Amino acid sequence: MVAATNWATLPETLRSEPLQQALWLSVTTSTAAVAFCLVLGLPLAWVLARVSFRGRGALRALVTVPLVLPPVVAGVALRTAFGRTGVIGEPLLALTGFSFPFTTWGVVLAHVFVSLPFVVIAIEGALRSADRDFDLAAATLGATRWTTFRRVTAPLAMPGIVAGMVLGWARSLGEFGATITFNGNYPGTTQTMPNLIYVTRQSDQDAALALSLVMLVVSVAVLLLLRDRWLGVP
Amino acid sequence: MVAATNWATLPETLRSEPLQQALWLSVTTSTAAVAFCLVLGLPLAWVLARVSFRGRGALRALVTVPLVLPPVVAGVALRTAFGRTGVIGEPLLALTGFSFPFTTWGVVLAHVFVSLPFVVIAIEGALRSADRDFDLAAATLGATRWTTFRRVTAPLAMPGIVAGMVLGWARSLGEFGATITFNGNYPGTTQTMPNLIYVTRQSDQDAALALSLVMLVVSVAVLLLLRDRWLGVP
Amino acid sequence: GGDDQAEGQQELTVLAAASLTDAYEELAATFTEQTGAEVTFSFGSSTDLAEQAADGAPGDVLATADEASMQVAEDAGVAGEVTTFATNVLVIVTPPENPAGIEGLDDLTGSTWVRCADEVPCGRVALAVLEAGGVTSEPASLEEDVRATLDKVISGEADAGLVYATDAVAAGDAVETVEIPGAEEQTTSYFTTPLSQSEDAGLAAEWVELVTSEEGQEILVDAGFTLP
Amino acid sequence: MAGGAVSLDLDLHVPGRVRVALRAEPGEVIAVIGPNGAGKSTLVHALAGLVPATGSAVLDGTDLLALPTRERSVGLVFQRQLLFPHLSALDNVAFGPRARGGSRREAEQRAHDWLDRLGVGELSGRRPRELSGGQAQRVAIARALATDPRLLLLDEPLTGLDVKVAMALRIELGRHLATYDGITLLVTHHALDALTIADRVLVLDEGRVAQLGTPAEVAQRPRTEHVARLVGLNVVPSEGRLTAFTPDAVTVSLEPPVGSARLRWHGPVVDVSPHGDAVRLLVRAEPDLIADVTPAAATELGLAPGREVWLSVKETAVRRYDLAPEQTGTVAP
Amino acid sequence: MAGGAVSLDLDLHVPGRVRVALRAEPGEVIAVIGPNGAGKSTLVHALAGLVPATGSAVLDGTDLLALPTRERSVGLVFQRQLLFPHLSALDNVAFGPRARGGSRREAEQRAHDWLDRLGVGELSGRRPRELSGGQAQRVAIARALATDPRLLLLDEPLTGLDVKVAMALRIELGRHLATYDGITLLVTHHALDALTIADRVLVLDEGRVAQLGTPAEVAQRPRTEHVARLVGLNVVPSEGRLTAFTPDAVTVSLEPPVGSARLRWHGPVVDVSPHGDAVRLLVRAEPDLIADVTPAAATELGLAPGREVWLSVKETAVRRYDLAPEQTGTVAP
Ligand SMILES: Nc1ncnc2c1ncn2[C@@H]1O[C@H](COP(=O)(O)OP(=O)(O)OP(=O)(O)O)[C@@H](O)[C@H]1O
Ligand SMILES: Nc1ncnc2c1ncn2[C@@H]1O[C@H](COP(=O)(O)OP(=O)(O)OP(=O)(O)O)[C@@H](O)[C@H]1O
Ligand code: MOO
Ligand SMILES: [Mg+2]
Ligand SMILES: [Mg+2]
Repeated sequence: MVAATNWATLPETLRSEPLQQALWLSVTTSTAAVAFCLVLGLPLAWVLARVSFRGRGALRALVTVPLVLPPVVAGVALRTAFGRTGVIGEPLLALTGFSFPFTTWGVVLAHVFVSLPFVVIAIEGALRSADRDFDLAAATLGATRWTTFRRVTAPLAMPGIVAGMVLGWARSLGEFGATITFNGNYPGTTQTMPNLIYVTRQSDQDAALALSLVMLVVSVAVLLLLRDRWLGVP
Repeated sequence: MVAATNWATLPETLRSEPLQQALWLSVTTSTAAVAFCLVLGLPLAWVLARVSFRGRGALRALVTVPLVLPPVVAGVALRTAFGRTGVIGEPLLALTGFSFPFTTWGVVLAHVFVSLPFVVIAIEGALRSADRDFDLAAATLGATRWTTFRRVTAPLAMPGIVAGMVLGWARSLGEFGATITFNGNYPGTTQTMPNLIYVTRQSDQDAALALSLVMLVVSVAVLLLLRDRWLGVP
Repeated sequence: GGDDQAEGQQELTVLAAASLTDAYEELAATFTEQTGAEVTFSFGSSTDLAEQAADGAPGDVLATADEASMQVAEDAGVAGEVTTFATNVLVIVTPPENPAGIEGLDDLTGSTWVRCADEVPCGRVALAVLEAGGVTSEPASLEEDVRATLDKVISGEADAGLVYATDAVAAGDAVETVEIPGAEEQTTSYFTTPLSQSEDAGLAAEWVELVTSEEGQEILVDAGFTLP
Repeated sequence: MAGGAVSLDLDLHVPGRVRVALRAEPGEVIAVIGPNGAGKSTLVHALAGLVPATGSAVLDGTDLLALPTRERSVGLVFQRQLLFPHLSALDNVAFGPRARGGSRREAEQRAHDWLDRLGVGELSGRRPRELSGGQAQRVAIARALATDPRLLLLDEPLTGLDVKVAMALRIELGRHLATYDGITLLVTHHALDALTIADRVLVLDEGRVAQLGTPAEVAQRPRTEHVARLVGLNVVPSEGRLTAFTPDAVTVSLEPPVGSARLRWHGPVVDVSPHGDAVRLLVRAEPDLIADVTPAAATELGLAPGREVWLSVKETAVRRYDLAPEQTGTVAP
Repeated sequence: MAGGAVSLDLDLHVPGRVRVALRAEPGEVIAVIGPNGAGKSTLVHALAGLVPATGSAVLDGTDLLALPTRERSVGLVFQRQLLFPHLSALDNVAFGPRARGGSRREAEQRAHDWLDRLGVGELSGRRPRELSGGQAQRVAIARALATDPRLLLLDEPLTGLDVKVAMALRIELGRHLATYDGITLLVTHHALDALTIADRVLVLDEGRVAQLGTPAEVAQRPRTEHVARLVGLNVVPSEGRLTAFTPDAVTVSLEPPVGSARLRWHGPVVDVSPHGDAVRLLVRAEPDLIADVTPAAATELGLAPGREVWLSVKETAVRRYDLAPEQTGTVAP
C-alpha cells in the first residue's frame, strides 16, 4: 500500500480542505464516541462481570448484537430507531426539535453503536480475569460498590480497560457503512475519513490510497502515544 | 428492524439457496478465521504482554493497523500483499498455482486480517490484568515458557481469551468491505452474509432486512451458547 | 441551500450517485462560476441516498443511477419533477496490455472476469448485455457495484470486467477498453429531481437546468456518458 | 472508637464448615484457636459477610448477617493479607477511613498514625510488592484497625512477624484492645497470643466449639489434644474423662516401669528438641505424648529419634476432668 | 533425589536489599533468620531467579544466576504460597513433575504420595480457594518438594500451621532433609525450626550476614538482639563486645540494687506473660530486656505493665564474646 501511493501528489493531498475536515471530524467523533462508550460500557461490563441476575446472558447478547451486524444493516437499524420517523427519533424530534441523522452527533451515535460491544466485551473479560477477593477486601473496609469499582476494580483492570478503549476508538475510526447509511456523507458534518476515502476512490484510486495512508499514520501515532503511557502501569 | 421485516415473505427468504449458502459460508469462514486468529494471536498477545524488547510498541502498532483501516482499504492492502500480482501473492501463485482472491480461503484470509487485532488486543489486556507471579511460580517448578503459558497463563486469562475470540468471531461475521474488495462476491465461494445482504438491499430492502434478522438470530444464538459455557468458569 | 450561511453565501447540496463523482465535480465548478453558489455533495449509493432523502436528509437535488431508487424518493413525496439526464453503456475493460487477450464478449469464457451483482443496476444491464451476446460463462465474482468491478480489473485480479463507459474513462490509462457491439441497446439511465426539503428551490432548479443544458451535457459526454 | 459499648450474640452456621454459638460482652477479646481446617477463617469470613451463613449474629441490636459487608462495620485482617496492589501502603490504610466518608487529609493522617504505631511509618510510600512479608502484614493490620470497626476480626495477624515485632505488636495490640469497646475475634496458632491478649478462648475442632473459657481454664483443662499441645500439656482421654499432666511429670525409661505407676505408655521417640534447659521428646504412643528430660538423662538413655521408650506418670501428678464442655468447673479425683 | 552430592558457593548481591557470601556443603540445611525486611525472601527469590541479582551462586559447578529460573532446579515455597488457583491440589503438586517431563500417571502418583505425607491426601481434589490457610500451606510445601530440586528454598514454610501439624511437619521435613543430598535454605521466624532442623544458621540483618554458625553457637552467642530474643536470651553490647545472659539470671527489684551487681538497668515493665512455670517480663530498658520471675514474686512486687523496675545480673551469670562475626570460637571472660 505504501508502495502504491503516489508520492508526488501527496503534499497536495495533505493540504486539501476535505482531508483536513474529514480527519478532524474522524478523530473528534471517534474520541467522543469512545468517551461515551466508556461511560456506558464500564458500568455495563461491571454488571455483566460481577452481578449475578436472571437474563445476564440475554443482556450480554443484546450488547453483542451490533457487533455482528454488517455496518450497513447497523445503519438501517439506527435509522429505524433514531431516524426522523424512528421509534425514538420521532418523539425526540417532536420534543426537542433535535434529530440525529445527518449531524455530527449522528456520527457519534453511529460510532457508539458499533463500538460499544467492543468496549464492553473487552472490559468484561478483563474484569473477570482480575482477582475478585480485592473487591471483598474493599467491602470490609466499608467501601460502597461504586467506591470499590472506582478505586479498586477499575484500576486493577486498567490494562483491559485501555485495551477496550483502543479497540473502540479504532473501530470508530475505521467505521464505514453505518455512518454513511445513517448520516449521509456531508463534508464537514458527517464526512469522516472512511467516507472521504470511499468518495475519492470513485474517481482517483491513488488519492484514495494516499488518504488511507494519512489516516493510518495519524491513528497509529495516536495509538502509540496512548498505549505505552497507560499499559506501562502494571 | 424487527418491525420492518416483511414477515409474509420470511419463510420463502429462509428457504432460498443463496441465503443458506451465504449463512453456511459466513459461519464456517468466521469460525475458521477465529481459529487462525487464536493460533497466531495468542502467542502474539503473550509476547506483547510478557516479553520486554525494543520495538514492542512498534509491533503492537503494527498489529493494530488493520483495526483502523476502513474495510475497503483493508481489502486493498490485502490485495497489495496477497493479490495475483501482490508482493506475496505473485510468488505464491508462481510456486503453487494457488492464489487467494475469489476463493473461500481468501475470505478466511480477509477475516483473519481484520479480526486479528481484536483478538490480540483483548487477550493482551487480559494477560496484563492477570497476576504475573503465578508465571514465576511455574518457572520455579521447571516449566518452560510454553508449558507455563499453556497450563497457567492461558487458563487464568481464559475469560479474556474467550472475550477476544467472541470479538474476533463477531468481527469476522459482520465483516464487509475487505472481503468484497479482496475476494469479490460469488455465491457459494465468497458471498458471505454481509455481502448477500448488501447486494440484496440494492433491489429489495425488505428482503435485506429479513436476511439481517436471520443472521442476527443465528449469531446471537451461537454467542449465547458459547459465552455461558466458558465464562462460567471463574 | 441546505446549509445556509449567515453572510448570505448561497449553497447548494446535491445527493448524487457515486458514479457521477467526476462529472458532477466538474459541473459544480461551472455552477459556481455561473451562480456564485457553493456546491456540496453527499455521494453514496443510489439506494442509500434515496432513502436518506426520503428520511429528510438536508439537500436540494437528488441524482440516482436507477429508476427504482428514484421511485423510493417519489413514494416518500420528497421528489419534484423527475428528469432523465444521462445514460451509461457497458464496456469491457481489461488491465493494460490486455494480458488475457480479450477482444469481445466471447473471449470472456475461460478467463477470470467479473461483473456487477444481479441486484445492482449495472448488474441488471450486464445480465441483459450478456444474454443478448449469448455468453453463458460464469464470472469469478458478482461485484457489489461497478466501482468494485473496475477495481478488480485495475488491480489485475481479474482479466476483464463489465463496467460503464464512464468508469472506463475515469480509470484512464489504468485499463484498456473494449467496446461491446450492441451495448447501447441495454443502457442504464440516470435520474435527477429537486427535493422538497430544498430551502432554495430556485437554485435547485438552476442545477437541474445546468445538468440538462448543452454545456452540462457536454461535460457528461466528456465523462463517458451517453445522452438519453 | 466507634462509640458505645457493643455486645455480640452469635449463633452462626456455615453448612459443612462451621457452627458456633457464643455471646461476647462489650470490649471482650476472644481468641479463636483450633487445628488447620477447623473453621476459624470460615467463622471470621462469615461474620464479615464474605461467606454466606445462616443463623444470626446480633451486634448491638442489629443482625449482621442481614447486612451487606460494607455496612457491617467490621475490620478484617485476612490470612492472605489482600493489600491492594496498586495502592501505596499509606493509601491502603487510608482506604477505609476515606470509604467511610473521611476527608483525604484526615484519612491520610489516620493512616500515618497507624503505620507509625505499627513501626512501618517510613514505608508508607511503598506498594505492597515492594514490602517484605512481615512489613506487609503490619500494613494489613493497620488497614483493618484504621476504620475503627465495632467488630474486629484478626485472622492470624501475627504470623510472618519476627519475634521482636511480634512481641511489640502483641503489646501494642493488647494495649489497643484493652481500651477498645468493640469486640475482637483473634484467630491464632500461638498459645502466647491466646493466653496473653484474650479474655476468653474459643476452641474450634472440626467446625464445632470444643471449648470456651478463660485462658487459665483452657490452659489448665484443655479438652482437645490440639489445645493441650498448644499449651504444652499432655492430655489423655480415659473412661469419658480427660487426664492432663505436664511434660516434666513424665518419667522416661528403656524398660517397662515397675511399681505403682498406673499410667504408662510405650512407643518410639519421633522428635528430640531443646526446650529451655531441658530436652523435649515427642513419643508416638497412644496418643502422642511429650516428655521433658534433663540433657544428662537424654544422653545417658541415648534418646534419639527411633528409640523405643516407656513413659509413665504418677497418679499424683495428673489432673482429671470431664469431657463435657458444660461443666467447666468440675475437678477430680 | 536429584542424584549426586551438591554444594553451593554463594556470593550474591541484590542492590539495596541483600548481600550474602556463603558456602554450603552437600546435604546441608541452612536456616535463615532475621527481622522483617532483613532480606530473607529477597535472598531466596534471587536464588530462584525471581529477583535480578549480581555476583554468583555456583551450584554443582554451574552458576545459577546465569540460568533462567526454570533451569535452576530449585524448589521454592513462597511466603505468599501462590498455588495455581485454577488447578486442584493434586494438579498443583503434579505440575512440577509433569513440567520436568514426567508422564501424567507418574506425576499424579508422586503428587498423591507427597500430599499424603503432608497429611492433606484427602483434599487432593480441592481448588486452593476451598482449602484453609494451613491446608494450602501444606499443598504449597508438597508442590515444592515434589520436583526433587537440588536446591530447596523454603520461605517460612511452617507459618499458618497448627501446633500439631507444625510439629509433625517439622519431623517429616527433618527426616526428608536428613536423607536429602541437595541444599536447603529454610527461612523461619521460629527458633525451634532453626535449632532443630538446621545444620547451620544464617542470621541476616539489614541485608547483611550478621552471623553464620551452628545452631548451638548461634543460640549461645547470638550477635544480634533479634537472635537473642529468638532464642530467649538477653544480649547487651558494651565496649565492642557482647554480654549474654538468660532471663532467669535477672533479678528484679523496685529499688536500685545495692551491692556488687555491676550490670543494672532501669525501665518500665511493658509486658507480663506466662512462661512455663514462671512469669516473663519485658522491660523497656536500654536495650529491651526479658526477665523471668516466680509468680509469687510477680504478685508481691505488683509487676503489671507500667511498673518501673530495676534489673540486675551477677557478673558470674553472664557470658561475654566478641562482636566480630569472624571469630566464632572465642569465649570470655
Ligand atoms: N470454598 C470452600 N469450599 C469448600 N470447603 C472449604 C472452602 N473453604 C474452606 N473450606 C474447608 O472448610 C474447612 C474450614 O476452613 P477454614 O479456612 O475456616 O479453616 P481454618 O480454621 O481457618 O484453618 P487454618 O488454620 O488452616 O487457616 C476446611 O476443611 C476447608 O478445607
Ligand atoms: N520490589 C521491591 N522493591 C524495593 N524494595 C523491596 C522490594 N521488595 C522488598 N523490598 C525491601 O527489601 C527489604 C528486604 O525484603 P525481604 O522481603 O527480603 O525481607 P524478609 O527478610 O523476607 O522479611 P519478612 O520476614 O518480613 O518476610 C525490605 O526492606 C523490603 O521492604
Ligand atoms: O452509485 Mo451506484 O447506484 O452504486 O452505481
Ligand atoms: Mg484460616
Ligand atoms: Mg520474607
